[in-house]
Formats: sequence, structure tokens, C-alpha cells
Amino acid sequence: MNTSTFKGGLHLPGYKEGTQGLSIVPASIPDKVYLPVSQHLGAPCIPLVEIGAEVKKGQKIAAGKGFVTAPIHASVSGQVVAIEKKQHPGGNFVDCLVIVNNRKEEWADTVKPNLHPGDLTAEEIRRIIFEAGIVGLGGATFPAHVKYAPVEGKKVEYIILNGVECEPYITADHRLMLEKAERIVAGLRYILKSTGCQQGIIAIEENKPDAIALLKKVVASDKHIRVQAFQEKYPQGSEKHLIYACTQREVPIGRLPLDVGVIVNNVGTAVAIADAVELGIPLIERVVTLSGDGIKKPANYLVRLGTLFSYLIAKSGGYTGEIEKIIAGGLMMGKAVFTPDIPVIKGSSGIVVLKKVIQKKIREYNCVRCGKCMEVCPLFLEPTTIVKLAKRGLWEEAAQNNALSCIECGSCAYVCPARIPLVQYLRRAKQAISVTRAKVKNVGGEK
Amino acid sequence: MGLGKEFSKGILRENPLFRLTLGMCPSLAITTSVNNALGMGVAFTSVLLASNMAISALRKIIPESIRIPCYIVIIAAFVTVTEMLMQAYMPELFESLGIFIPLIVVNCIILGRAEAFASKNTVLPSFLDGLGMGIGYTLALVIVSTFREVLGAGTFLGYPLFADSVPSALIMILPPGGFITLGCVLAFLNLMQNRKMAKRNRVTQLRMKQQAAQQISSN
Amino acid sequence: MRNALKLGLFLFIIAGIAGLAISYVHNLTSPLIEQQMEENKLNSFQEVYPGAKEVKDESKQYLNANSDPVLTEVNVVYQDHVPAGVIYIVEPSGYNGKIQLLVGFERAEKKITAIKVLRQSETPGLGSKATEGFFRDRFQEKSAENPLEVVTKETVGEHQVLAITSATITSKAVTSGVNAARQHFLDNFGE
Amino acid sequence: MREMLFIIIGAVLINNIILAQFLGVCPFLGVSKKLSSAIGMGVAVTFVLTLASLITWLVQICILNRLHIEYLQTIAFILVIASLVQFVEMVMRKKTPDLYQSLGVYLPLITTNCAVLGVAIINIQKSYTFMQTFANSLGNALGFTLALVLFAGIRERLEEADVPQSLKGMPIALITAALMSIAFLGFSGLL
Amino acid sequence: MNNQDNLLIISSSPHLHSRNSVTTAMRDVLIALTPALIASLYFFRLAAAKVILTCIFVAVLSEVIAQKIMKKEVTVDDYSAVVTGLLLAFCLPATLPLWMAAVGAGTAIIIGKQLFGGLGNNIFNPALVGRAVLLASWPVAMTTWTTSLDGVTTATPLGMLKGGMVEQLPSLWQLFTGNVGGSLGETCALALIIGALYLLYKGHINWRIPFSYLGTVFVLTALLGAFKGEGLWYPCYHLLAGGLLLGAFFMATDWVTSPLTKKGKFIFGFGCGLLTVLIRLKGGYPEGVCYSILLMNMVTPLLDRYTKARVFGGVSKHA
Amino acid sequence: MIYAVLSLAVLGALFGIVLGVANKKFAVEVDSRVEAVTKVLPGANCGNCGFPGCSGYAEAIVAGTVSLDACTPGREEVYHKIAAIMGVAVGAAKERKVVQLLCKGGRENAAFLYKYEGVQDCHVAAAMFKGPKVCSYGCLGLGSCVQACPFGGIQMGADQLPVIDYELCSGCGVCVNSCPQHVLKLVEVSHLVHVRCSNKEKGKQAKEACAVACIKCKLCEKNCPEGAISVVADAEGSIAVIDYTKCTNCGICVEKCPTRVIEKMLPLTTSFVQNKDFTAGQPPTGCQHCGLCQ
Repeated sequence: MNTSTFKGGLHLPGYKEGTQGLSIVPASIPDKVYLPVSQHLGAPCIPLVEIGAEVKKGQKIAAGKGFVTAPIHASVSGQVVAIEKKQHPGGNFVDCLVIVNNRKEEWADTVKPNLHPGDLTAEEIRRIIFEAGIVGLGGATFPAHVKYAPVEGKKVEYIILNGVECEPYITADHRLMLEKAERIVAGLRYILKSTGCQQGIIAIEENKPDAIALLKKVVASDKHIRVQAFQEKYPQGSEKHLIYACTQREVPIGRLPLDVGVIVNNVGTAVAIADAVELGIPLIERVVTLSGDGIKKPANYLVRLGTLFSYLIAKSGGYTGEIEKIIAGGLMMGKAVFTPDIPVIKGSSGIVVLKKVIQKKIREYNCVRCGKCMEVCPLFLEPTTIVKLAKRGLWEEAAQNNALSCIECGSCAYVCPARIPLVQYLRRAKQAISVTRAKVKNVGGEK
Repeated sequence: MGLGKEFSKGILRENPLFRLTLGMCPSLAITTSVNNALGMGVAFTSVLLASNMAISALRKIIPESIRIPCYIVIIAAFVTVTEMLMQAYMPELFESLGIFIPLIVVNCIILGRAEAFASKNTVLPSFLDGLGMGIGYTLALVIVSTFREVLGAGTFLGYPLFADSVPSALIMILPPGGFITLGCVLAFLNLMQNRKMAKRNRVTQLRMKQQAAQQISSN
Repeated sequence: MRNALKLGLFLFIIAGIAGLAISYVHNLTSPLIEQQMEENKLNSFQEVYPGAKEVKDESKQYLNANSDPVLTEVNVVYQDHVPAGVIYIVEPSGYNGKIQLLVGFERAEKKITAIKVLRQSETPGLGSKATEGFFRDRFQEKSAENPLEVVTKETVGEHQVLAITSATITSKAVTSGVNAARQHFLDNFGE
Repeated sequence: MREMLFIIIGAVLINNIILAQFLGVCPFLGVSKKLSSAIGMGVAVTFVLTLASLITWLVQICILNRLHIEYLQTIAFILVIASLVQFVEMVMRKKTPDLYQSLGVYLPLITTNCAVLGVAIINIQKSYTFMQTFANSLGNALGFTLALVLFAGIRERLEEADVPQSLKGMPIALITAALMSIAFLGFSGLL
Repeated sequence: MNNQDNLLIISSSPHLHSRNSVTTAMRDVLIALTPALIASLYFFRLAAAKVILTCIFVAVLSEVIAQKIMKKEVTVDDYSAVVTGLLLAFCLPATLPLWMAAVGAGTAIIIGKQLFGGLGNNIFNPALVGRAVLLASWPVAMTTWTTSLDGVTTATPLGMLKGGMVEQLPSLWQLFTGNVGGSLGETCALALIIGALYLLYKGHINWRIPFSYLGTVFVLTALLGAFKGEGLWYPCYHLLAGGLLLGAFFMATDWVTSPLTKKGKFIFGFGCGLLTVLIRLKGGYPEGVCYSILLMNMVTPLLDRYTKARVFGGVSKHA
Repeated sequence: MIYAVLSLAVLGALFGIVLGVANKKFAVEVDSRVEAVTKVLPGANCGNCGFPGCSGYAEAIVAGTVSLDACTPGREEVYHKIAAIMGVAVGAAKERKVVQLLCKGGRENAAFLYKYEGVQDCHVAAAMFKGPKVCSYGCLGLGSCVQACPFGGIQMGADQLPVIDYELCSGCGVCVNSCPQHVLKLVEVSHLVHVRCSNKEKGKQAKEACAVACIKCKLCEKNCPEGAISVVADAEGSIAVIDYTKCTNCGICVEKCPTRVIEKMLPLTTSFVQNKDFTAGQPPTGCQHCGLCQ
């Protein structure tokens, strides 16, 4: 079978041995959950409940305005005791609804199983998905219903379910595919229906042969869905590259996957959709891998949203020793956080804790022009060129070198023998370019 | 500015080659021996002197819009005269300087001085300015050529300096040697300058600290 | 337009004065320059042909379209009004452009009296050594009967010339020039 | 044809006008900070240098030599070049404003570019024919452009280099030029 | 309030890094040069050892001194100065006076590298700068070759080819094993190829430059050879003789001074090949590898600029 | 001889006529004043005047569309020069401004959230929990302003706070825009008293974050004889703010402030102290060729 994939990229050490054999265990439910009002891509939600209000599990407690938004539901039943600013895995401080668990586990009355899910229309399915607050669970947290909304003149030809999971340490999706294969396929079918699409592809990397075999068995009778295996390569999970790998189509710069007739979703999202459509349960829990060399007992947990990292870490037996970094997400793209007191949100796929490394830090050299960053860049950019321009503050030139195309996958910084923090400079360049562009726009508008 | 300063500025402070980096071509091409450098310097100085004086004398009658062509004609005339005199009285030097004697015409220093100084000043300051610039340029040429001749040919003014067993580095009298020597001399001068600046900056910082101390005590 | 004419007139005068000055100096210096050049030429002739006093440029007579283009001048040395020797000016192509050199021949013994490089632009320190005495000496008193040959190690025969170290091309160029002159000498003044 | 080719290659590579003959060093160092302006300058110089050489050649042969006033060469040439540059600028501004925008700014810089006068004089010194003059001046101009464009490319890269403070600007430019000149030594002896 | 010790670290993603560093890469280059080093020690004995040690010592010393003077961090521990010194020694003749070798190594590091701002900023390959300066300064000493083993003065195979001394030419096999006259490290083709394969395997050099370089030389010399009525031995001879293999694998591929882009690398190799053949066959020197690489180093910034690759999702440019 | 004189003279005349004609035909040159004004302007292209660069501003001045004193770096000196070129009577120019850092939370005083590793750039660190310090309002101390200053007037001090060299500060405001935390502010030189804290959190939290924070005690407000200083609240929080229309630089608040966040600086002379002793043609290190010294 042809497993060839996109050009560029690199092979990473997986570090998945620790958790890929461990089945998903429901984590115990904490006494307090912290639900940030911003768990999706878009403007933050506005709380719908007052401090002191009693809420039930699955009750909508915050919602946003507009189209690109996703409501937030209480993940436990209990009382809202505060709305306070708290650190957020995204690297900022966000208002959180703090709910004290009353341990009653009462479902809200809005949560009702759907007796005839097969009879739902596409529009109804999208409505359910929206109400359930489902966002892309791979990490991008883009509201799911927005992706499925029909766009004039654009036909969806493929739905791709992303089961690639190329980040080291993270095994949440892998376990999910092994344990909930049926639910994934069910979710995919609802997505197909809601978008009027005929073809579903479940993309999995070759390093998960058990998942491939299982899913193949599940979809064997369905001619609309196929499972495709790919070579192990980072960043396979990138939307654009997965699309290229599956369909040989390149998403043009500045365009969306829909422009080439494709929608990509995480396998976790499919499960959440199946739950929402069939059981009426909104998104209040997700699978999180807790791993890293700083963790005593790595595990794959099914976690209520709003649970603090520190709670999970304590449940896993704590640290192995002195630790240096806690990373929300994977090693390649995840963000380091300064405290474990940080809540799990919809986009948290993993928590990696790293031990303090007692070794000489390798210093940053001048760029030696080895060109390795260019070889691995999946977007065929010249990271070193852009970074040199960024160092001199030449944002316009950096933009001409397509700095904005960078997906910050970190491949360049991984291979760089001179240890230049390329991604960081690229991010700075992207930020500065957007700022200057916005300024130019404003000035133009005024005139 | 005193007349003395008009003379002395060209030697160091506004040295045409080292400070203003003008007149590069001959300073690279003919500095293979100190003899050549001296000859070029003398030829250059005499042309500069003469043109500076002539232009400052004529500055009132030359119409503004055609001053550049006038300057060029005057300079070219002096260059040609110098050229012929050299050919008559110093034929060997003439031979070794070759094409660079007529090219004094397009040496930016001469036109530059005419434009910047002689056209605005009377004859005496112009004379002193020309003399200073000329000597400064000659000096610069001699410095560059000394390095090149000593290292590249093992001689100084034609006299051998080293024993035969030490072969001299030919590259210094080849074209690259010219670039390298001039580059190094300029770098050295910059270094000196920077040292001076750093010293000054230290003084400034000291003053800043004192200010800050005052500020605190005044609070 | 009037303004243009005025400017033109001004430049006309300036340039005129300049022309006047230059031609005045030229008139002063040109005899000196010419005399000097003559002297130089005679001096170099004497260097390659000791004792040459009466030398006549007879290129027109001896050089035509068929003769070797390397030859540029043929000067005949007269002793007591008899052609006693010939001094050639040849311009073979060296490593870096043409090398201009004088080659003197004596008719009586059919030998090379001496050579002298007048002008060259060879690599300083390598090819430029062709102007130095030691290399000139290698041609002195060589017979004009046989073509000369450049060798890089040791000379074996009388007709061999040791090349300048690491400047074989220049050595060969000089030798080829000498050979061209030698051939012409044999053909025209051989007997 | 073959000879013209040799002259051109010789002028571009072997006796590169900047790196081996040191003519036109000032604009070489001055207009090489940006690649785009280097290309503009190169094109402008190529045009003016070739044209000026041909015209000065005609002036020399038809006027100076005829009237035996060769000693006025310098002054006549510089006048011709200066007025030519002015004239070209004028025509360009009138006829091709676009071209003037991109190249015109470099034209005044060319007047005092010793490369133009230098090549004009060398053409006469080497007693080239009209076609040879054309080949030589075109070759020299191309050599100038080549060196200038390569140099500008390097200097743009040096912008981001961590050059020691004292060497910034002119000194490092000169040292780069030295290394370029060393590399061009590889062509010596070609042909 | 100044207790930072127990705080966690926040740094930018990625939080994972490959083990490769400049130091390990340079160490691999040194490993790759070891076969050639052994070969040169075998053929040129003590003379080789002296020249090589001098070059490396002076290269490292001048790097330290230059960085001290410029008040920069001393970075000799990245081995790049050692590599430069060794490569320079490899293109010097065994009989070169040691003080000249020292001057060459000093020039290579100071003028070729440190003045431009140190590793990564140099425009020209430092080792080749050193060699070119030496060749221009002391051409006689730099072109006095001895045969390996017996140490008799001789010409290099290319010198013989150029000088028309065809009958004295050593055999292809001799060239391959390295028992000929020439620079220290360039004689043994076998050792160089082993080293090159190691570097290719390690991924430190890209195949494009050596491939297009050697390919161009081979094709051009084969064509010209056929024109002159020579057989296949002629291009093979050009491949194996002189510093071509050393240059193509170890110097043209220098990260810092060669183009970044794939297309640029091909053009770079092609240009090197073309210039090498031009200088070897038509130029004043019997060998053109050093100069051709230096010349192409000059073109590198332009190549980088004008051979940008198409970006993923971007429109392919058809010029 | 006669030929020489004649031919040269003719050449000269030709040249003269050509030039004369050219001069006349193409007399409509760019307004020479644009060039003159551009020459006078500092050339730092800081953009403070609202134009992308100095030449743009020069054109606008000549076109008469903007006021002549918009160039902050140039200050009065340049304003006078421009006025002279434009032939306009000199009015009172704007007062000189310098930049002030409104934060005292250096390494010694501020509490830290985490250890930061990576690129030394405030913008990058600001995206990570508002920087490594607990106080999310204060200076991040990574020196983006140092790099931004076109005049080399900012250096990083020992406690990781930028130090402004008032001799070099031209008040152009480039650093103000470069600061992601907005703790740099342009102030008129006659305003000597400044609240050097930007933390708007409540007193207790502010105190925990930094030893030298405004704790909203309102002592300044109570003691100010002019009523010029008050603790002003907004959506984010509150902080002491000085109303400079009332402030008399008396310095009472400075003495009363318990955390010493209000400071009085020494008066700066309006005349610009520039070191004019460097040699022509060789600009000093860090020179931006602004032409101020000439």
C-alpha cells in the first residue's frame, strides 16, 4: 500500500511507549473545576450564570455572540463560586467560572438522548454540534459547526479524520481509536451527512498498526469510508499536509481546506459529535495523555474539562524528581506553562512534564547556513532567511519571504544545529507583520 | 577657522583618502612602491594646488550653471601640463605611473575641493587647503605603499630590507594586496576612533551616574 | 537661447585659454621628450649590442605582410657603413599580455649578442623576473643557427635555455620571440 | 570574431577593470550597498562606457591625430565624456522617462568615473581598431557590471553578518574586494 | 523577591531538539577526513605531520586570539577552526616551509573568517582563502611538489598533463590509491571517497553540489577528450587527479559558503565544474579547483536570491 | 598650436551650448526646498511626524500641508532651520519631550512567575503569560526598546530595566511604540514628577507582585496641595495619575509615597548637549546620520 506523504518534515522520536499500551481511565472528578470562558478560536464567551448559581452537569453556562463561537457547559454539577482571572494553557490570563462540585452528577434537562438520530437533517445535526460546544479537539479548537456550514459554490469532496497524532508522548487519539473505533466511525457518518459529502478518510500513521487494523475492520462494509495509513513523519497532523498526503491537493496560501474541497477533523471530535448527536451530551470531557519523564505514572485519562493539571499529576503519583517544564500539549507545538494549576480545556490533548536536565546548555551559534531548516520545512520556506530578516526588524521583507505561511510546527528549530530558536523568531515576525498590516489598513481606511 | 587649520585639516582630520575615502583608484593601483606613491603625490598635489588657486581666482566670473564643465576644463589643462612636464623631466616615473596621471582629472578629490572649497574662498585659503589636502593624500599614499612595498617586494624605496632567504609575499604588490592594505589601514583608524568614542562614552556614563546620585539625594 | 550662447562663449574662451596654455607647454617640452626617447632607445640598443653607434630602422625594407607578426622592428647596426648586426624588437604574447623585447644578433659569428625586455606585464615576482639579469644571461652568446628550446630542469645542450622557476609560460614566450627574430635573421642576414 | 571574443573575455575576467586594473573603484564601493542599484549602475555604465569609448576613438583618429594635437587627449576626452553623459541624461529624460527613473540617477556619477576615461585612453594606447575598441570597452563595462553585481550581492549578505565594529562599512568592503580579486587571479593566464 | 531558582522554565516550542549541533557536525567532518589524513601521513611521512600540525595549531590559535581581541566568546570548541586548518593543510605541498603554512592558516582564519564576523558569516571558504593567498604570495614554494614516499621533486599529474609530459603520467590506479605528487590530502582518491560517503550517510553534506560538480567536469572533459581523440581515461583522469575530489566533497559543500536552495546548489556545482575545466585546460594554472570554488562563493548570495523555491500552496513561478 | 586652441575652444563652446539648452529646457526641476528641508531633517525616519520617512515629511512641508514643528527628534533647532528655508516666521516651537519608563520593578524588586528562556524580545515574552514577572503591567526587561531606539539612547541597566540617556533621547517615540507593555511614555521636559508604576491591580496584589508598586494608598492624593494627583480607576483597575496642568513640581507626593513610586527627576536643559568634537566624515558608533551634530 502506498503510504507516501508530503514533502519535507522529519522523523521524531515518539516517546509513546509509556502510554500507548495504557487504556483510557476515567480520572476522578475534582472538587473544583475552573472553566475558562475562552476555549475555542474566536472571541471569548460571556458567562450566562451569576456567582452563587447552582448548575447541573451539561448545563450551558457561557456562550458567545456571532457565528464563530462555541458555548461552554458545566462539566460537574454544583455551585458557581467565583468568576476570576486564571492562567490559561494558551499563555495568558482568562476569566474562569469556578464551580464547586456537589458530587450529585445531575444532568441538566437539556441533555436528552436522540431516539432517531438517523432521521436528522444536515442542518439539525449542525445545530446539535453547535449547541454541544464542539470544537476541533486536536488543539486548534476551531468551532466544528463552522467548518460544516455550507459555503456557496464550494463542494465538500472529502472529510478527513485526523488520527495521525505525530506529536511525541501524546497517545490520546491512539487509545481513542482503539477503544472507541465504532464511535469514531459513527461520528464521521454524522459529519458526512451534515456536509453532504460522500467520502470519508481516516488517516493514521503507520506506527499505530493496531488502530489501522481495527478501524479497517470497522469500516470494511462502508464504501464511503476508507482508512489510509501514512509513513511516520512530523508534522503529518498539520491540516494542509494531511490534505496533501490524502489527496495530493495543496491548499493555496491564505486559503482554507474547503477551497480544495476538504474538511479535516480530529478523531476525538468525531467521538464528541457522535455523543452529542446520539446521546445529547455536550462537550464536557476529553481524553488527555499525561506523560513525560517527570511523571511517575503516565496515563491516558478521560478528564472533565476544568480539572487542574496539578490534580491529574497528583493522581498519577506526582513528579519523579525535580522538574523543569510543564507543557500543555505536545513537545513540538505545545506551550510551556509556569504552574500546574492550570485547567484542562477543550483543546488540551496532553500534558508533558519534563525532568530537570543537568547538562550544559548548548549555546546558540550564528547560522551556519546548513540549510537543514529548509530541507525539513513542510511549507518549503527558508526559515533561516526569514529569521535573519526578522532579527533586523525587516518585517516587510520577511513577509515577502512568506513568513505568514509558517505553521510553527517547530521542525526547523528541531533540526537546527546552531540551536537558533527559529520558531520564536518566526512567530515574532508573523506577529509584527500582522500588526504593521493592520496599521497600513487603518491608515488607508482613514484616508 | 584660522589659516593654519585650513592647511592642517587635510592632513589628518579630513584626510581625503582615509577619512573621506576619495581618490581610491590611484591609491590602490600605484601604491606598489613608495617611489610611485611619492611621484603620484607630487603630481596630484601640484594639480590640486594649481586648480584650487585658479578656480578661487576665477570664482566670481564663472557662471553658476556651467561651473562644473569649467572646473573640468581647468583641471584637465593642469593635468595635461603636469603630465608633459613629468614626461620631460621624470620619464621613468611617468612610465611607471602610466595611465593614472591623466586620470587625475577624474579624481573626485580635485573636483570636490574645487566645488566645496575653492569656489567659496579666496586664493590664499584655497592654496593652503590644496596644499594640506595634497600633502594629506601623499602621506596616505606613502603609508599604504610602504606596507605594500616592504611586505610585497622586501624593499623600501627600492633598497632591499631582508636577507634573500626570506621570500616576500608577492600578493601585497598584486591587486588584492592593495585592497587588503587599504582595508586594514582604514579598519585600524576606525578602531582608534572607536576607542576614543568609547572613552568619551564612559565619561558620559559617569556623568549620568552622578546625575542619578544627585537625583536620589534630592528626593 | 541667448543665455545658452553666452555660456557657450564663456566655455569657448576658457577652453581656448586652456588649449593655448597646453600647447605652449607642449612646445616647450616636446623636444626634450623626443630627445629623451631617442637617447633611451640608443641606450637600450647598446645594451643588447655593445658598441652599437650607427643604427638604422630598416623595418620597412625587411618587414612585410608575410613576415612573422611578432616582429615589430628591424634595426640594422652599421659598423664602418657595413651592416654588422641586427637588433630586433619583438612582441610575443606572454602570460599576461604582450612582452616587448629587444634581441641583438651579430652577423659575423651568427650569435645572439643579448636580449632586453622593454615592457611587460607579467606576474610580479614570477614572470617579471624575465627583466632580470640572470635570465638575460641565459640567452647571451647563444648561437643563432638552431632554434632555442626551453627546459625546466637542467640545460643539456647549447640550444637549451633554463626557464624561470614557476614561470614557464613567460620563459617560453620570450624564447619564442627570440626564435622568431632568429629565424628572420637567418633568412635575411644569414650569409 | 575570435579575436574580439578574446578581447572581451580578457577584459571581463582576466584584466577585470576593477579587480585587476583599479579603475572605477569609487562607484564600485559606493553604489554596491544594494543589489538593485548595482544592477542599474552596471547597465548605465555599460551603455555610457561603450558609447564614450567609441566616440573618443573617433575624436582621436579623426581630429587629434589628423591635426597632430595628440597631447590634447586628456582634456578633449574628458570634455567629450562629460558632455556625452549630460546629453544622454537629457535624451533619456525626454524620450524614456521610465528608464530615466531607474538609470538616470546614476548618470551624473559616471562623469567622474575614472573607468570611462581610463578605458578610452587604454583603447588609444593599445592602438585598437574601431571594432577592437568596441569589444574592449564592452568587455570592460561588462567586467565592471559583473564585479559590481557580485559585490553588491555579497554586501547585502554582509549586512546581516556580525562584522566587528571597526571593520563595518568601507574596511570590510575593501577586504571583500581583496578576496574577490584573489579569486579572479584564477583567471590569469587564461587564453 | 528575587528567588527564581525554583520556578519552572518557559521557553518557546519546540521543546524537543535533535542531538545534532555545529560541534557534532564538525566532529563528523573531522572523522570523514581521517582516511585522507592517514593516507597523507603514510605517503608524505613526517613532512605531512609537520605541515598538518602547524596548520591546525595556528588556525586554532588565531581563532582564539581574534575572538579575544574582538571581545567575543571563544568558540574553538566547535572544531570549525580545526577543520579549516586541516583542510588548508590538505591543499598544501609537503615541502612547504612551516612558517608559510602558519601564515596561510592565520590568513584563513583571520581574513577569511573572523573579520567577517566568525563562523557563519564568511563569504569565502576560509581554507581556500588561505591557500589562494599562499599561492599568490609564494608561488614557487607552493608549486614545488615531491612524489609521495621517495620525496623526489616532480610535477603533479595535472601539471604533467598541462605541460604535455604525457609519457610520464602515473596510471589511473596510482591516482586512485594516491601514490603521486600533489598536495597532502588530495592524492588519495580512495580515502577521500570513503570520507565523503561517511558524510553523505550522516547527512552533513548534500549530494547535489558534488554530483553536479563532478558530473560537469566529467562530461566536459569527456567531450573535449573525444574532440582531441582521447579515450575514456581522459575524463577519469581529470576526476581523480588534483584536488577535485577534495574540493567537490569537502570544500564546495561547505555550508556557510554554498547556496541554500536546491536549484542554487546545482548551479553552484555546475559553475564550479565549468570554471575548473576552463582553468585547468585554458588557464595559467594546472589546477583550478581552489579558484573555481572561490569564484562560485562570490556568486552564492545571488544564487540564494534568485533561486527561491516555490512555497507550499504557492503558485509555481515560471520565469 | 592654432588647431589646438581652436579645436578645444570649439569643443568647449559646444559643451556650453548643449548645457545651456539643457538647463533651459529642463529647468522645471524638483523644488529645491524639498532637498534643503530633507537635509535639515535628522534622517532617522522615525515616523513621529506621521510620514513614513523624513523625505516624505519634507515634501509635505514644501507642499504646505503640515505644520513645520512636527519633527520631534529635530526639536527647535530643526524647526528654526525649516522655518528659515520656508521663509516663515518662527513661532514658539513645541516643548521638547523625552521618554520616561513608568516602572521600577527591576530584577531586585519584582516577583517572578517563571524563568524565561529564548529570544530576548519583549513581544515574544509578552505572549507567554504577559512576561516572566508576576506583575503583568510592568517592564519585561528584555530590551525591545533598546533595539528600537534609532539614536542608541537606551541601555539595559543592571537590574534589567532600560536606562534612558537624556542626552541622546530625541523624543521620537519609536521606543514607546515598540513596548508591548506600554510602560514607556513621552513626557514634556518641564514635567518633573512622574508616577513610575503602571500596575493597576489592588494594593495587596500589587505589593505581592512588586516591592515598588503603586499600592493605591492615596497618600499622594491627600497630600497634594494643588489637587494635581489622584488615584484614578478604570475598567482594568486603578493607579495614581498626575494632572500636569495643575502639577507645580513641588515634590510633596514624592516624599509621601510609601513605596517611592513617584519620582522627581532633575530638570533637563532644553538646549541639546551634543558632542560635536568628532571628526567630519567619521560618524561615531551608533550614528544614525541624522545630521543633528552638524
